[in-house]
Amino acid sequence: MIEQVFFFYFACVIAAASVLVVAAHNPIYSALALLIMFFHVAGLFVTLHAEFLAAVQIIVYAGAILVLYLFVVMLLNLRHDDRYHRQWPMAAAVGVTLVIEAVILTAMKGWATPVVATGTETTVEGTSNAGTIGDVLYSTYLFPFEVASLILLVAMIGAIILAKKDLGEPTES
Amino acid sequence: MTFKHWIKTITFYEILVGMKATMSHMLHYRPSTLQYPHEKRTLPDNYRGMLALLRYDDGTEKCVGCDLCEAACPSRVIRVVSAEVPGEPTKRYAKEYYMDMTRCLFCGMCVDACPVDALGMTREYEWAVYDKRQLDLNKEQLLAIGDRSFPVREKQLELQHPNVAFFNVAFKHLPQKPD
Amino acid sequence: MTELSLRLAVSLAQILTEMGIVMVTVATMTYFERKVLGWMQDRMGPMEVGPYGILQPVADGIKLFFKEDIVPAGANKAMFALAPMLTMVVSMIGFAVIPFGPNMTMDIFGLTIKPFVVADINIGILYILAIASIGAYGIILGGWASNSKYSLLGGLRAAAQVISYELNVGLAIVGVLLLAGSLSLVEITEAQAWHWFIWGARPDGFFPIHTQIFAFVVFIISAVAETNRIPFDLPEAESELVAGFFTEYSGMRFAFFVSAEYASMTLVSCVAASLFLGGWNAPYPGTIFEYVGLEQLAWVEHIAWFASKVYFFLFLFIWIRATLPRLRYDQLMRFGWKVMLPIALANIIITAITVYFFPRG
Amino acid sequence: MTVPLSYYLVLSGIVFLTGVIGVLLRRNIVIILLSVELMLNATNINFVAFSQYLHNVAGQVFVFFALTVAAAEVAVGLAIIIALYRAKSTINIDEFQLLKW
Repeated sequence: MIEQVFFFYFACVIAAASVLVVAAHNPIYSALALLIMFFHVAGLFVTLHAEFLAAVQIIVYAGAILVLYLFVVMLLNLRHDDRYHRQWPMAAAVGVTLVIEAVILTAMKGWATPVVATGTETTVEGTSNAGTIGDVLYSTYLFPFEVASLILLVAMIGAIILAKKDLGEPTES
Repeated sequence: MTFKHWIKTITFYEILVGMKATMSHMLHYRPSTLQYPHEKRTLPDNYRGMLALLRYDDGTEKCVGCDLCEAACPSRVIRVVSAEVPGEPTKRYAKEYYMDMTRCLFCGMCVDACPVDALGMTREYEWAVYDKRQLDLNKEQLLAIGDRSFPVREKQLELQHPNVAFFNVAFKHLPQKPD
Repeated sequence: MTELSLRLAVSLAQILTEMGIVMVTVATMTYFERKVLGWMQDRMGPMEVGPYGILQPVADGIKLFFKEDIVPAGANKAMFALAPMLTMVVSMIGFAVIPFGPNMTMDIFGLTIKPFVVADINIGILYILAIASIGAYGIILGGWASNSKYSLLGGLRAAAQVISYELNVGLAIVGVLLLAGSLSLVEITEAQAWHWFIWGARPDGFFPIHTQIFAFVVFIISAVAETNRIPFDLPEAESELVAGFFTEYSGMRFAFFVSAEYASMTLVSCVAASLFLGGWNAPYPGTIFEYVGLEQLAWVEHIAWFASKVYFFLFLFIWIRATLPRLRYDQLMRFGWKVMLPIALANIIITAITVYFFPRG
Repeated sequence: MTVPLSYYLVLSGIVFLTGVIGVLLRRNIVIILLSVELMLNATNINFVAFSQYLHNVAGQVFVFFALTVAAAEVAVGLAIIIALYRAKSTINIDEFQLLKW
C-alpha cells in the first residue's frame, strides 16, 4: 500500500519533470527540472532497495553532471531561447509509434509481475547493497569496470583538448 | 628545491608559524582598541577640534569683523557680514558670522589669521548630526561653543597692559603669534 | 498505525532537538568567530549587546528579521527565493546521519530508538557527500538569479570550486572506508575504539602503518574550500566581488546564506571528527565514568568528547581565517587539482596496499 | 513487491519517450544533451527495477556503467558545445549544417 503511494508520487513527479525538461524555454529551468527528476529517480531507487545507487545517482548526476550543465549555460549566458525545431512532425511520428509500441507490449505481457528468474549469479539479499555491488563489480564485471575507467580517461583528455583555446600554437609562460 | 625546503613545504611550516603568531596574540590579549563611547582616548595638547568664537570677560565679543579669517580659510568655510557698531563709527563688529563645518578641514589658519584672538580651537570632536544643515553654524552657536569650552576668559583689551591694546602680545605664557 | 505515528513523533522530536542544537551552535559560532578574530587581531570584538556582547547573535537575528526584503529588478524571483532555502535545507539535513554519541538504544513508549543518531543508514557517508554536492546549487542559483555580474561571477566560481574540492573530499575519505569496511558513520566511529583512524586504527587493533594523516590533512583543506571559508573564499571575495553570490541578498535570506555557511562548517567538522578523530570515542580505552562505576553516565563523556572535537575544528576554521590571506583563483585550482588530488590518490593506493598485506582479521 | 514491474517499465517508457521527443524537437544543444540524460535515466530505472525483481545485482552494476558513460558524454559534449559556441557564438543546432545535404 505505502509502496504504491510512494511509487505513484515518484512516478508522477518524474514524468512531469521530464516533460518540463523538454518543454521549458529557459535552459536553467530545464536543468532544474532535471535536478528534481534526478532526486525522484534516486527516491525510486531507494524504494527498490538500491540505496547505494541512489546516493551515487545524486552524487554523480546532481553533484557533477548537472552542475556542469548549469555552469555551461551560465557561461554562455543562454537566456534568449528558441522556438522548437522544424522537424516536429517527424518527432510526433516517432513518438506516437513508440507510445503505441509500448502500450501494445505492456498489454501483451499483461500487468502482472513476472515469475522470479532462477539460477541468478548473485542475489540482492545478503550483505548490504553497497557490499553486494562491490563484490560483483570487482569480480564478475572487473573487465567492464576497467573499460569504464578507460572511457573516463579518454573523455577527460578529449574534453580538455576540445575546450582548450588555440591549441597547437606555442603557449607563452 | 632543497630537502629542507621540501620538508618545510610538506609540514606547512610557514603556515604554522603564522598560526602561532595569531595564537600568541590571542593568548597575550591586550586590545589596542577602546570601547569608544564609554571610554575615550586622552587628546593631545595641541588637538585641533571644533572652532569657536570667543568673548572677553565682560561678555563682549572679541571679533571685530575684519574678514581676515574668511580670507585665510582654504575651504571657504567662513562667511562674515561685518557692520559698524551703532553709535561708534570707528568700531566694527561681525553682524553675522557663519561657519559651514561640513567643509572645515581643521587646519587652524583662521585662528592664526585672527588679529584679536577672537577664534579658538576647542577639543570637541563629537559633532555627528543627522542633518548636515545643522553643521552650518551661526554666530550664536559658535559663541556658545566658545563659552562652554573656554569658561575662563581674557580681560577686555583696554583693561590689559596698555601695550596689549596696541600690539596684542601681552600673555607671555601663551604661544606668540607668528609674524 | 499508532506505532507508525508514534515513531514519526519520536523521530520528529529527535530531528527538532538536533536542529535546535545545530542552530544554537550556528548562533554561538557567529559570536565566537567575531570574538576570536577580534582577540587574534588585538581587538575586542562585539562588546555592546549584553555582557561582553554575548547577546550579539540575538541582536543580529532580530535586526535581519526586521530588515526589508529587497529583490533586485530583473532578478528571477522564484529562483531568487529558492536559493537561500535550498542552501539552508541542504546544510541542515546532512546532520541526520551524524552519530553524536554512543551507539546505544533506548526504549520509549515501547519503541526502540537510537537517541544519538537520527538515521543510522548504511550508506551514511555517501548520503553526506550527496547532500554536500547539492549545496552548490543554492550558491549557483543565488548567483544567477540575482541579475548582477558580481553575483554571477561568485556563483560560477563557487560551482567550479565546489566541484573541484568535493572530489578531494570524496577521495580523502576512501582510505578510511577501506579500513573501516563500512559506509555507515556509526560503524566507522565504532571501529575506532581508542586508536583513531588518523593514527591507523582498525576494527581489530592498532596498525600505525595504516595512518590516515595525509588523508586527514587533505580532508581538512578541502573542507575549508568546500565551505567557502578563508583562505578559499573566492565565491564571496569581498575585495573583488563585493559579497559574491549573496551580494544582492538582504534580510532573512542573507541570514539564511550566512547561517547555512556556519551549519555546513559544523557539518564538515562533525564528519571530520567522526571519520578521522574517532567521533565520540575518547583517546583512551573506555571512559572515566566507567572506571569510577558510573556506567549509566558514560554517554555524557562520549558526547563531551564529540563536542570538544567538533569545537576544536570550528576553532581551527576561525584560526585559519585569522591567519591566512586569500588565494588567487588559478592558485586555488592548481592547488586542488595538482597537489590535493595526487596526494589523495596516493593515499588510497598506499592504504589499499597495506590493507591487502595486513588484511583485516 | 506491491508495485508490479510493468509500472516501472511504463514509467521508464514515458521518460524515454520524452527524451526522444526532446532530442528531436529542441534546437538548443544543451537541452538536447539534457534530453539524452533523460533517456539514460529511463534505462537506469529499468535496470534497477529488473535487478530488484529478478534478484540479480547485475542490473545495478549496469546502472553504474551507465553513470560512467553519462559522465563521459557530458564532459565531451559540453566541451564540444563550448568549442561550437566559440566558433559561431550560438548553440542553435540549425546553424550547424555543414554536414547537411
